[in-house]
Amino acid sequence: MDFTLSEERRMLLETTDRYIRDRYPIETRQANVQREEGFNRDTWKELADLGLVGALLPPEAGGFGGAGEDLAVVFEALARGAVVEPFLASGVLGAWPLARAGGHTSVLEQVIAGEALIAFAHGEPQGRYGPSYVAATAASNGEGGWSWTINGRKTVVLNGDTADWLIVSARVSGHTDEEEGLSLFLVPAGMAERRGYDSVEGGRAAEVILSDVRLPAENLLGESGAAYPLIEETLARGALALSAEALGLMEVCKDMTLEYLKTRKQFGRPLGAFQALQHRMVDMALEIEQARSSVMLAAGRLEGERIERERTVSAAKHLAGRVGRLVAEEAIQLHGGVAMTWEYALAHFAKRLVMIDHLLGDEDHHLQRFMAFSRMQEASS
Amino acid sequence: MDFTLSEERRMLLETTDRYIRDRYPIETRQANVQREEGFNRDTWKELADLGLVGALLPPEAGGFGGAGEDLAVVFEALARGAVVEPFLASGVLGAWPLARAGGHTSVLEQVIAGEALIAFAHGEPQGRYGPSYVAATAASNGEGGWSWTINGRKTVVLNGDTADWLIVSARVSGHTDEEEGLSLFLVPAGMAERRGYDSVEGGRAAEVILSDVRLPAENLLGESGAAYPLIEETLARGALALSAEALGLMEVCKDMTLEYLKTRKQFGRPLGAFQALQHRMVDMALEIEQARSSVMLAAGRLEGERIERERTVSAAKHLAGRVGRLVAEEAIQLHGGVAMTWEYALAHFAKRLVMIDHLLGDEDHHLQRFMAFSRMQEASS
Amino acid sequence: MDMNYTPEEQAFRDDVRAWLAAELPNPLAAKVKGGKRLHREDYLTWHALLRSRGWLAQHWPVEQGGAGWTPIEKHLFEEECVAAGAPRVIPFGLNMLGPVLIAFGSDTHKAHYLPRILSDEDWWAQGYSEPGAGSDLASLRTSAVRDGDHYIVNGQKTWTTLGHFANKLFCLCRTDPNAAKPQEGISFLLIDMDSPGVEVRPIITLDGEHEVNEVWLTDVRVPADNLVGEENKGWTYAKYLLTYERTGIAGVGYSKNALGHLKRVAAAQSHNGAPLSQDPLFAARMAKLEIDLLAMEMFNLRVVAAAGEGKAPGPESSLLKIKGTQVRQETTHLLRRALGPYAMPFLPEQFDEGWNGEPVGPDDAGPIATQYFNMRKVSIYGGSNEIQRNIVSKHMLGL
Amino acid sequence: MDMNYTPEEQAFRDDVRAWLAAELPNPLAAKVKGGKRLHREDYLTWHALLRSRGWLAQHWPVEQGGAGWTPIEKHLFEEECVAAGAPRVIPFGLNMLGPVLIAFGSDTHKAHYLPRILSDEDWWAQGYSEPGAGSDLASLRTSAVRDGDHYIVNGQKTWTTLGHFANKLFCLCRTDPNAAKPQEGISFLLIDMDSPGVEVRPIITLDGEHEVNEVWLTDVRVPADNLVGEENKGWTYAKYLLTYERTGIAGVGYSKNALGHLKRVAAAQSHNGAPLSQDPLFAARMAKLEIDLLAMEMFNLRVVAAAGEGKAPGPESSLLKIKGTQVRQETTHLLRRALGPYAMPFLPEQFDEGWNGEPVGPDDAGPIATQYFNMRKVSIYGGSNEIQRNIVSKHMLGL
Repeated sequence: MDFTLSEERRMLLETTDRYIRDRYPIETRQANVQREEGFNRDTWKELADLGLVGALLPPEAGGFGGAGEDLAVVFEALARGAVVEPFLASGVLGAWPLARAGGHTSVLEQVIAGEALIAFAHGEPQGRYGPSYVAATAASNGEGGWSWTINGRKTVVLNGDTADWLIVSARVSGHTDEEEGLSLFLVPAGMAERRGYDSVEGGRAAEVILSDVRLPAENLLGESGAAYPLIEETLARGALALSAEALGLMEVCKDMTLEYLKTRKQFGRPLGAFQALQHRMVDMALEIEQARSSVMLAAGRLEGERIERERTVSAAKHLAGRVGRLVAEEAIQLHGGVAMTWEYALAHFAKRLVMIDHLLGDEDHHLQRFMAFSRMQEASS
Repeated sequence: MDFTLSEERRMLLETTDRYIRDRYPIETRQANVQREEGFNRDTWKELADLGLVGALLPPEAGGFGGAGEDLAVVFEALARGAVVEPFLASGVLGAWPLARAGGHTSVLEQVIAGEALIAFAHGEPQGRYGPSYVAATAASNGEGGWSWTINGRKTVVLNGDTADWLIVSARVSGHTDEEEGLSLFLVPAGMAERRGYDSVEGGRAAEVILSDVRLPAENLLGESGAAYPLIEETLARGALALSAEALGLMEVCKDMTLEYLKTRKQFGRPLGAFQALQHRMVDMALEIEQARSSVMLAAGRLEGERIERERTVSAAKHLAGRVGRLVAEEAIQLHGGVAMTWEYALAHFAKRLVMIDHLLGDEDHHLQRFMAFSRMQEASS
Repeated sequence: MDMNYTPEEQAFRDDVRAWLAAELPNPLAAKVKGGKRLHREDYLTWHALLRSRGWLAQHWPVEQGGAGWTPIEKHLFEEECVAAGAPRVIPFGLNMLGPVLIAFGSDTHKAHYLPRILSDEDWWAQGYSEPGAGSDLASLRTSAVRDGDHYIVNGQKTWTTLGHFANKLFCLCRTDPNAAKPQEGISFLLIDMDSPGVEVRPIITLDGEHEVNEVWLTDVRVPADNLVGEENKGWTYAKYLLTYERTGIAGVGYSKNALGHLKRVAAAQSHNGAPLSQDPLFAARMAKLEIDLLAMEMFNLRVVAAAGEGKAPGPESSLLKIKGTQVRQETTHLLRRALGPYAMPFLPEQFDEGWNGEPVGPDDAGPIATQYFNMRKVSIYGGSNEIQRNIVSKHMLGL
Repeated sequence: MDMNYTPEEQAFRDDVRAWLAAELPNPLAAKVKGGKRLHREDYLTWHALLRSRGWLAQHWPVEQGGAGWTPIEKHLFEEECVAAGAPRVIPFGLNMLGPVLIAFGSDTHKAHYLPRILSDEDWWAQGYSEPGAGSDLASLRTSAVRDGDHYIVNGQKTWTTLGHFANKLFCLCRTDPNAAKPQEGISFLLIDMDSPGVEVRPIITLDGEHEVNEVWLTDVRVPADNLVGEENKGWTYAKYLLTYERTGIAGVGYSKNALGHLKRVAAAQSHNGAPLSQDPLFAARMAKLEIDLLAMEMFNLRVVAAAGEGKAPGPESSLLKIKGTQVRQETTHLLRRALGPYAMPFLPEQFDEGWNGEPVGPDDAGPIATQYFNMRKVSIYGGSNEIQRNIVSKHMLGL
């Protein structure tokens, strides 16, 4: 057993930390958020050049990482800047299905280089967080030389408005909520109708409508109708990345609150001298350690067998939601009014921390998923 | 709207308070618990003579009260002494079905006078807290001049070992968990096989086995097969009484803890000067006020229509469980080691407070019941 | 004990309800219920309606032009207004300064200011909080130095709600920096915001909205006649006002309404093929909230009824403030949670009146996440919940 | 990072498991698993088995007769023992006094006492807590006054676990009442419990059990040679020991075992016609607990691994103590809850070995409610969780 980081990952961490410290202060983050695309292409390119997208993908896909611990290190580090560039959308949710399905290497190369963006168009209206809820259809009628015709509507597609490519899930058979009968397609984004909008905590998303989108055979990723395992794996990687990001945000919230408590005086003493606040900070720190442990556990299990992977990822995402809310709300409360202002950086970290619970399944969703996979594990042992 | 107590109830409260202060210190309570019957017949008689059993029953049944507020006042006041005499078993759960069914007035008179005991033999193994779970059977085969033959097993029957009479629920038709097909019988306790034992927090209970118990027609209470509404009403009265008792116990726990915090010094200051403990006491006091409000609400609704009665009683019992645990655990924790000892009175109040959650449905049971009746209410409005 | 309203109280409620049904303009109610931004004119419209019925000054005695209501009547009125979608009454003049002037103001002040508050000729703002003072009012630093028949005021106020609509500011200033205790030596001044040296700067809150402001005061000359009560006694008046501010702080009506909204949203959201309202975990969260709210409503009524018997609201109002804010925050939390992914889309233009674009997700999803963030304020302002715990600990528990 | 045990660690675990399977007597394991009362002989039997394998002194270096284990090995051993139903090792001599003597004792002390601890010739008790001192050790009042080559000890100790089995007491006494700071002037004495003036009085705890005691010391003559280390430096040794005591305080093995028990009980209890383990609310409570435990296990391993690299357990062990006790208490709470009405029957005779009456309710219901009450102690003793929070606040957060 060894909990130290490998030399490569320590360097990755230091590189990211240094970039954020030197080149990504909160003012830059806020300026990037204000851009029409919701992020800064130049920043994105710089971060990609540092290898931070490549770190999320395995060598066989042109990257140099891709293990759970790589995701955990990168996303926790990026969180310290509340980075809005599309790491999750393009580097994880978008790139992973492509990396696993094989082929399309030039697209992947461009993604790793920060030159192209992929978005994962999977969630649908009425689908909430259900991983297999897909009403969009893919018909293989082969009209006019095309192999596939896609129809459907995808909702809250992260960075879907500016992506060059979409990974679209569609159903070739089965009922709307079934795991069987799903396929994934690589779709040039221009073929979809897209309506982009801001996300409440910064960043962009889009509603995506696919109307008779016709695709050649090579745009099917993997085997037709058998995409669910890859979708689940992709969502697990996304949930781990978000849990690690939440962890980084928690640490920032905690550090800023500690700093505030030490400097701000009330009734003639630093706020940090009040025992009731001290004990609440300790409870917060304790729960953050628990969240950290769950991220480490899930990271270590990400490439293992399915049940244990899903169980530990759901444990981590559950804690990211539960502890994330505690930390965000306590940090704001302990700061008092100043944390209610747009101008004060904490607000933005806390908002992102809260809203992570709305991405890829909230605290309750993952608790129920943890229960389901624990039952599976008990039944099989 | 008027939240003051009527003159009669204020006198009832003062009488009870005075008795407990003067005649029922914790040493008496502990001595009574140690008796073979688990309580003291003389004490019970004295309390009955003060009118405290009669206060739980309406004039038409020979009492002089019986409203929800009477129950709330009496049980909250009794809790200040952690009284173990069988008010709940005999005065509420036992006497109410008899009072409502009519007849058997001499039995009721004896109960009100503290001379006879009735116990409510309803719960069964595998039944948990389900109000309609009854596997015991009643057959009306009229053999040998008897009208009914009862068979079955009842579990954790409060004061069932020393009761003179049992109110037994049995099924004349239907499936084990159905509301239809239940009857209530008045059974001379000697006709049942009984195995008595101590309860963990003081008091006694029994397993009761009914083997071919034969009864005349007049021992059927009310109409055969239609007893569920009366059972539900009885359980509601019991749950209200327990919620009020829990409230009284919470107040004792809070008061003892406050007293301890004010007198006990650590690190050169009274414990009560530590802000972290102050804030926890405030949270405790706040939740107790919430519990008190819920008891008042349920008391006021006890004689109203079914859905609102069940909804508010379940709200009160849910809070009795949720807040009761908080108060018991915090009181012990804030006392430190001394509350861990048998000798220190707090332990016994806290134990009773915790164990109330195991009687007539726990926090989760009543939350689910609240949800079910809220849905009914919404559907009917 | 009788938990039912008296026939008179019931008749009052019916009267209020009927009046609201007849008079409250539908478009205004729709804006309130839809979480749209309200403008100055919306509040003035609502005030005018109340004024025409004699219900504008709810906390004033009849002889001053007030409604002369009992605490129970105030409670019923608030509940009906929230249910009907009425805007809130802007409290600074009517519910804060008014009672202070009635209790401590000179006859001249009363004669001059009270009618102007009632007529909405003046829009008052509150000048209490300062940067660096937080809940610790006694440490305030804005100074007022006597210069002939004027005070010269210098300092900075913050969290001034709707200060950008106001023409007047009631303001705590330090007049005796050498007072024995820091809360002595504070005075209560009335300041004209058109005076030279008064500058209002917006504060944008974390939800992106502009509701509060900073007010900078630089060598502002304030006539000495604008002093309320005695010099250096401002702390007494401020405390009186803070007690007033806490009446109704439980926000029972608001939370009942929000819970109804939550139930509708949860019933409309699909989760594993069924309405989210039937998900056992989410339903349990809602039921716990509903039980807390039921109990709090009773608790609030008990305190209101006690106030009706002439007992001043004591530390109980601090307990109600804590529980009231917990319930409000939990409600907006569950609303946010109920929306799932649809909590994320942020289209600030849809909060504007007249917007008729296509929403993303459910029709009423728009403002929910921002309301959750905005609602973090209620446990901070008006004396943070930590300050309320200190008050209860000292004054109720004797610790 | 590698979250798997090394082949050597895995082999160690296999070795322990095989040894336990072969050597731990079934009746003893059954008593432990069934929550029966353990007697002095049960502990001695278990110690003898460990001694024969060289595993009794788990925290001692090999040269002193200890097992010489790494922190990870200690952790694995504990986990296997709990799973197998082994009793705990009585810690007072082996895990508390032993390490103190090894670090601070004279050669004479080591030569005399360590073998007697190892051989179970001495059963030590801990004389730290006093009535009125609680978690505030520095305020202790038991005095030791030098009289020639003896100390005369007067005072009272409390919470002395299994003191009724002990023949020796290590004891903190105040030797300099005029020391500049209250934690100075304390000395660490070794007392023979057969000495005149030592009286042990049982404390019955709220679960009705006798495990702890008061020890009254009246003019007890203690040879001055029985002083450990230097006079007035006892506080240093006591702190060292307290740090030791917290190692393994998370109780991961215990809680994993208890969670398994909980799952079996919940699966066997019927609720609305289905197993309680399928009730959505109860299942969610269990799942949250399991997630907390999973995370805590990792957290514990991180701290254990850091200790293996020679980093002394710091405030992290305080965090582990808090979370560990929360998890243990929540587990016994859910066990109690799972039983429903069957938590109430109390048949103390069934905790005795050899009882074969009919239980009321499920076979293993008997001790569950009393265990819940007993388990309240874990957040109080060994430095209450409030004291742990103070430690973390000061030493980790810098507040």
